[in-house]
Amino acid sequence: MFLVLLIVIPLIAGIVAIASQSAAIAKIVGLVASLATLGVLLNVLCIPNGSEALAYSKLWIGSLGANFSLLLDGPGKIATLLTAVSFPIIFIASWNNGYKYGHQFWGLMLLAMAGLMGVFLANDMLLFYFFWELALIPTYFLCSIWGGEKRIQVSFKFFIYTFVGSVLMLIGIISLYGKTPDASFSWKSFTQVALTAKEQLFYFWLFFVAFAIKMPIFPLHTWQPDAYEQSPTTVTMVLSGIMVKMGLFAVIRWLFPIFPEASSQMAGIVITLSIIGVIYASLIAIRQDDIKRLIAYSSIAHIGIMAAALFTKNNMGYEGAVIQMFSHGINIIGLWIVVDYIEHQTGVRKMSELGGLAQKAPNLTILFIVLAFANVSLPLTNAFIGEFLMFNGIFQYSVCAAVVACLSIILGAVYTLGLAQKTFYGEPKSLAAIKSDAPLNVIVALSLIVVMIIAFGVYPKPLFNLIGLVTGAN
Amino acid sequence: MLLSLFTDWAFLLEKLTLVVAVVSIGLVVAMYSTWAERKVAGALQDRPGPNRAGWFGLLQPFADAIKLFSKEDIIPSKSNKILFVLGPGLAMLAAVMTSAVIPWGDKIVIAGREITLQVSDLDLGVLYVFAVVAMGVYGVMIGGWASNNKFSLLAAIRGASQNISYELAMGLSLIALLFLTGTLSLKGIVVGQQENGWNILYQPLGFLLFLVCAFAECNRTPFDLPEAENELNFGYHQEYSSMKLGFYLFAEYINMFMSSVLMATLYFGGYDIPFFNEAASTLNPTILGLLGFGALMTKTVLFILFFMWVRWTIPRFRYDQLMDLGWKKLLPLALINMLITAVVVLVKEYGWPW
Amino acid sequence: MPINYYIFLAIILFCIGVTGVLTRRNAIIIFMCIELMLNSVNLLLVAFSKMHHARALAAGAANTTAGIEAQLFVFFIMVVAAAEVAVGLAIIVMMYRNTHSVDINFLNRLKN
Amino acid sequence: MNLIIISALSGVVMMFSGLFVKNNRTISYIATALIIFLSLATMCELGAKSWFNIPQAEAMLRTSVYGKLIGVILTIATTFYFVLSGKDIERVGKHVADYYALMFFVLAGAGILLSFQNLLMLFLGVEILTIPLFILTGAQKQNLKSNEASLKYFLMGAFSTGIMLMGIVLIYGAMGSFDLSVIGKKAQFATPIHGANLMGLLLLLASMAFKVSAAPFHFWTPDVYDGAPTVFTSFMATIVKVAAVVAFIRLFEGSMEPFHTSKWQILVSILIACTLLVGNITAVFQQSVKRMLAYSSISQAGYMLFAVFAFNAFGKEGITIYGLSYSLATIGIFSVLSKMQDITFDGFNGLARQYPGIAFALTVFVLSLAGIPLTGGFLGKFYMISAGAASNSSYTWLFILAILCAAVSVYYYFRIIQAMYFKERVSDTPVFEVPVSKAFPILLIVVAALIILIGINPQILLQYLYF
Amino acid sequence: MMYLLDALSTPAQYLPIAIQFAFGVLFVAGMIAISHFLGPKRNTSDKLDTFESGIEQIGNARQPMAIKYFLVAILFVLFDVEVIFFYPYALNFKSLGWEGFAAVCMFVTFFFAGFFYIYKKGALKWED
Repeated sequence: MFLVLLIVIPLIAGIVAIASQSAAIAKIVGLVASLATLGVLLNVLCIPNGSEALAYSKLWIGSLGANFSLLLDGPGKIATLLTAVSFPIIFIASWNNGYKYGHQFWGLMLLAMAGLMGVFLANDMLLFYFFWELALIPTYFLCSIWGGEKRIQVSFKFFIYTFVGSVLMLIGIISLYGKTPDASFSWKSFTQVALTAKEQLFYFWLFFVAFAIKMPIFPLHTWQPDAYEQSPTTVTMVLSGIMVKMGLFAVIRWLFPIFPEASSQMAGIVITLSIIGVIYASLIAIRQDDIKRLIAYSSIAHIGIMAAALFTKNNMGYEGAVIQMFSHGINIIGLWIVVDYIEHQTGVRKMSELGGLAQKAPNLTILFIVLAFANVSLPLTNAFIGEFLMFNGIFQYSVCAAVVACLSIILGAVYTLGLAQKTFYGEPKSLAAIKSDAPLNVIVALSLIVVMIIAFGVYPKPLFNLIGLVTGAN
Repeated sequence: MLLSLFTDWAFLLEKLTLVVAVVSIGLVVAMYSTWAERKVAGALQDRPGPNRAGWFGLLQPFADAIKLFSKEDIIPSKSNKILFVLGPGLAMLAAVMTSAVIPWGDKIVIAGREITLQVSDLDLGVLYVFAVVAMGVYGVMIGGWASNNKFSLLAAIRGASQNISYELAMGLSLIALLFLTGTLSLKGIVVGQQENGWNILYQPLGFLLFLVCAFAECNRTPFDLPEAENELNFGYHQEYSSMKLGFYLFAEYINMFMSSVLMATLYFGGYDIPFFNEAASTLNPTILGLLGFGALMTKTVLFILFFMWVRWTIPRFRYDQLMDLGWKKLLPLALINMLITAVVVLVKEYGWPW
Repeated sequence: MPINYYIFLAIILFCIGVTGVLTRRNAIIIFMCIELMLNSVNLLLVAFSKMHHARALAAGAANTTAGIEAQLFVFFIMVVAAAEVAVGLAIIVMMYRNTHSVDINFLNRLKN
Repeated sequence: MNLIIISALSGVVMMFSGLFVKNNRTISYIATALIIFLSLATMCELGAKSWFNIPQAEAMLRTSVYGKLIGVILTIATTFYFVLSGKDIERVGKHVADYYALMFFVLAGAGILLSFQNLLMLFLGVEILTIPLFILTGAQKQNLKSNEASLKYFLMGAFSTGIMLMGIVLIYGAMGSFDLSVIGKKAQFATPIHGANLMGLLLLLASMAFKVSAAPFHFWTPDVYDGAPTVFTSFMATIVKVAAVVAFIRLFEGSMEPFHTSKWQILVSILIACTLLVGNITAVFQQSVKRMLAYSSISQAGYMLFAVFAFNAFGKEGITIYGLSYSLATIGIFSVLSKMQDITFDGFNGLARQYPGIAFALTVFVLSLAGIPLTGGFLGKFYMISAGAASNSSYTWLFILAILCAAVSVYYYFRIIQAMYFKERVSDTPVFEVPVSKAFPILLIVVAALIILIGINPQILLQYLYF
Repeated sequence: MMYLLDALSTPAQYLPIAIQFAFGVLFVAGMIAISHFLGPKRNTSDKLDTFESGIEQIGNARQPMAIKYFLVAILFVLFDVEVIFFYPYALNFKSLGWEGFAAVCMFVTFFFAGFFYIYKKGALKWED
């Protein structure tokens, strides 16, 4: 029952927020609802993995054999935790951002949250697809209404990309559904589908493309920098912090169990693509002048490594990727918060026009530096744990790949530190002068993140506990 | 089976003779109707009427025919040539064709061969008559339209809408009759009347309706709107001359003749001789057949005279009155007549249903 | 007469109708061609009715009503055709009053 | 039977109410009352027997639970249509009562199509359905476009009727009966298939494809839908189309056994593929929303045809969901469209700012048409394609095509959303020709909520299929 | 009902009618041809012009007429077809009995309803 609450609370809060017609009320509703969700989730997380209480099922569309069935497993716990933690932080950080038609903005954010929660919880293919789209649509509206100048084209591109992806997945779902032994959409019957090797390959790609677009993996990533850049930064936080994890999560939850052979067979290709993407994105990130685009590309690089690690299909890589899902999520949200603040204060996003922010905003600078360290995965930050495990995993799979992938750490350091240096140090540019240090809400939000970075960097055991021992789970 | 009939020369000859005879009778009656019309008009208006050509002017129709033949044949330059010729042709053709299903008499015997005095006894004779009569409307309509003259067109449209309006009531009034007879064959209807008495006894209202409609169908006064000289110059055939005009005029008189025959057949026993039981008669069938034919012609001539009498007695309707009569009075009346007849017949047959 | 004659006749009439509809440009003529199609169908129906009736009789069924429904069908086709005539002619007249033409080649106001 | 008889009588009542009631508003109220009564009557029939027990009619009309359910769907959609578009119907012309009467007659025709057992009834149903539509299409007598559309519709409709009749006659010639079950039984033993029967079936297929405007028999649709008064386009594109599709299924289902081979599926798959491609690709290039919806309705027919492809329970369930959600969504969009000044995409600019309620409802409608999850439209499409997959999974290309077409359709449907939400209004002209009432957005939202309800829990509909 | 099937007409019965038709066509065509050749031919343009009582002709006769006439034609088509329905009934009327009569009464009611409708609608009103 608690699982249903995780979805229902943000959903109802979203509707209430839109109906309230007032941005102030909507904001409060949003914060309360997201905190409530977090509370419920924390309560749930105390239940050990595999317990009966972590599943919920109810007949939904009888004639189709679709159930409203939810399940919270290890990766799901991490992902839902990420969602539940991020949203309050995002709300706090964006508290002062005045949006036109604010009630709609906050309402749609909450709806997106409901969708994300649903994706991470769904244990029924049709239900999963429903939430997959439910998460997409509010985001599309958020980007298109409150985005930058080119928002309409860009968000439409984003939408079409992901929609085509999900449509391919839909083809796969429908044809697999026809082959299920008991004509049902449940996870279990999908994993029991008997497929020849060739069929498995075919369906694997149908599903994988959908997930790859969402992540995004190298040749399918072109929507991402544009979308991140043009979206309002609050939305970008959701997009890059949580939404990309949908792809990774889906790979773990659906792709591997349904197509075990095909995913092993195709691992080489996927890992190659991911690592090409990693290097490519890192190189481009170095050349970026726009902060938002820089962080966007850095996100592609990180995700690439996670995807590669997942496909190595060994425990180390898997655990690393799952941990990194959480770490990368909160880290990048932190970075976006900083960017958002800078953009709001100065109206500028170009590094060449910025500089010397540290003089006016020391608190912000300190917090940012921690975030930057986390982004380059220095030891003692949470990202280090994940990256270490992931590289280990990749190394076990292929030394060559690991070596190339490790380049990304160096490249990451180059662009992240370059960002820190160009933005916070040096001479203040007259055009983009910052007035004062960050306000309380930004500091609070960033501090929360920083605390988590360090806490999990030093003591990651709770996270590992959440995942549970997954030896041979996939 | 059909092909074998083509080789049955006696049959073909018999039918051909009958056809020629029937058509000629129609033509002759129509010709003399024009004479009779003028004579009746003269009598009613207290003047002699035609009396120069022949005895009592009996050759007058021939004089008229020769005149029409030798007139110049004008086809107006603005008209649609083909349709202009087709119009009167159709009108005449329709008039000639009607007589095919009329039983002119019972039968006669010539050289041992029994000849039915009917061109063909279709078992949907009544429908055939309706179909052919409806063709006449095309003649009027096509002629009026092809003339490319506003008066002609107006007259033709008037004529057409008048004809079709009254056709409705006519058809409905006949249905009550069919309840009694149970057949559409005209021969069957006559035979039925010989057994059960004339239909006029059972269907006075139906007959009245039919009569009125027949007047309208023939464009006779008081329904001669399509030819109302004072409104429309001369009507739908005002551009016509020579025999084409003759055809229109002729077709009208033939139609009058045919409606008279039809009324006699449907309601007045056809070739049945009143107060005379043909079935029990011991007369020579040939004589009997000829007597029957005589009886039919007598009834017909009476009707024709009635037509003429009405023409010189009743003034013309206004167009809206005409349409009102047709649609708002005759049509419901015919329906009610039909229902009442049905109820009466059913009660007689089965008793009350409750 | 063999049933084939009727079938051939009806099919030929039908094809003439279809050809007319597809090639002629005058709305009235198209309409007449459609009526021709309907009437060829009527003809065929009656022919088939007789055929099935005769077959049923030949098969030994006494007093059968086989084939009756086809002739009833004809009545319905006639009625519907009449309704179509009423509506269709009204439409054509309306068109003619507005454009003074019944040529369907001029019907291109909707193209763009 | 309830649907047929009551709607026909309602039509007569409407005709006469036009003679005695002079106030258009009152006429609308009468019509609404009648349609509500009608939909209640059809609902009552769902569980119980019909109010009109005519055993003699069994040979002609045999109502199944499925037909009854579709009848309920049609009447409900019509109810919403009357409520939403009543004012627009009043603006079309003087003869408001007659328009309503004609629509009731259309419903009667639809009722016949849902339950015909005899090909005679198929013919009659189709004609009763289409002839009033000819008139409705040409209702704006002074508008040349309306005239033209009506003439085209008439000529094409009558032509397809001729084709259909020829098909029926040929089947009769081969089978000796018009009764679907008799034909079906006889056809089982008639192998190889009789030439006349085959020809007849093909002609019937063509004419039915014509009626549901499936490509390549679709060419009349855009012009007619575009030219007809917008309110009536809405009616034609929804209720009529659904009824025609159901008739399509009913005609070929079960009774055409020898045809149910792979050949049949090849034919229908080509039909579906053409329909989807033509509908979607042409719709992309349209500037007028009305015309876009016309083309999109072609493509929607393509999805519904999957039921004809499959002939299984899925297909039937799918049609119920698809029919209701598609009808409601289209009726909703058209009810807004027919009130608007400018029916190009630009006319929607900035609508969300002035009328957030209407914009929200429109968004739901558009999402439903595009087949985005959570709306009935998604489940409809999902069911249809599943039906195809369940019946013959070797047609993967067709399912992929169908789903890709759905993705393409997102492009043009979302232009409405983009215009409403993301673009600013440039001109000062008001969005609507006539002021919209306060209740209008609320009604729209109710309709939208219904669509979402079907999308989330289709059981509320489907449960009636399985008593 | 049986009437439809047991109709006695055979194609042979139509042969005489065909003969009469052929005769009629020949007669009509012959008469027209004869009169055409017999009459004088002195065509002048005035003579071939449309005659409108000597008044100069304005416009063409090919123009839309009053819609009333057209309406009558349409109504005729509709009502005539309804009347046609009575014919088969009339022939089988006795065998159908009261039940058939009830059905026909229903039909007549609709007939009257339609009639009343057009009447009230003013389709039969000739004076504007």
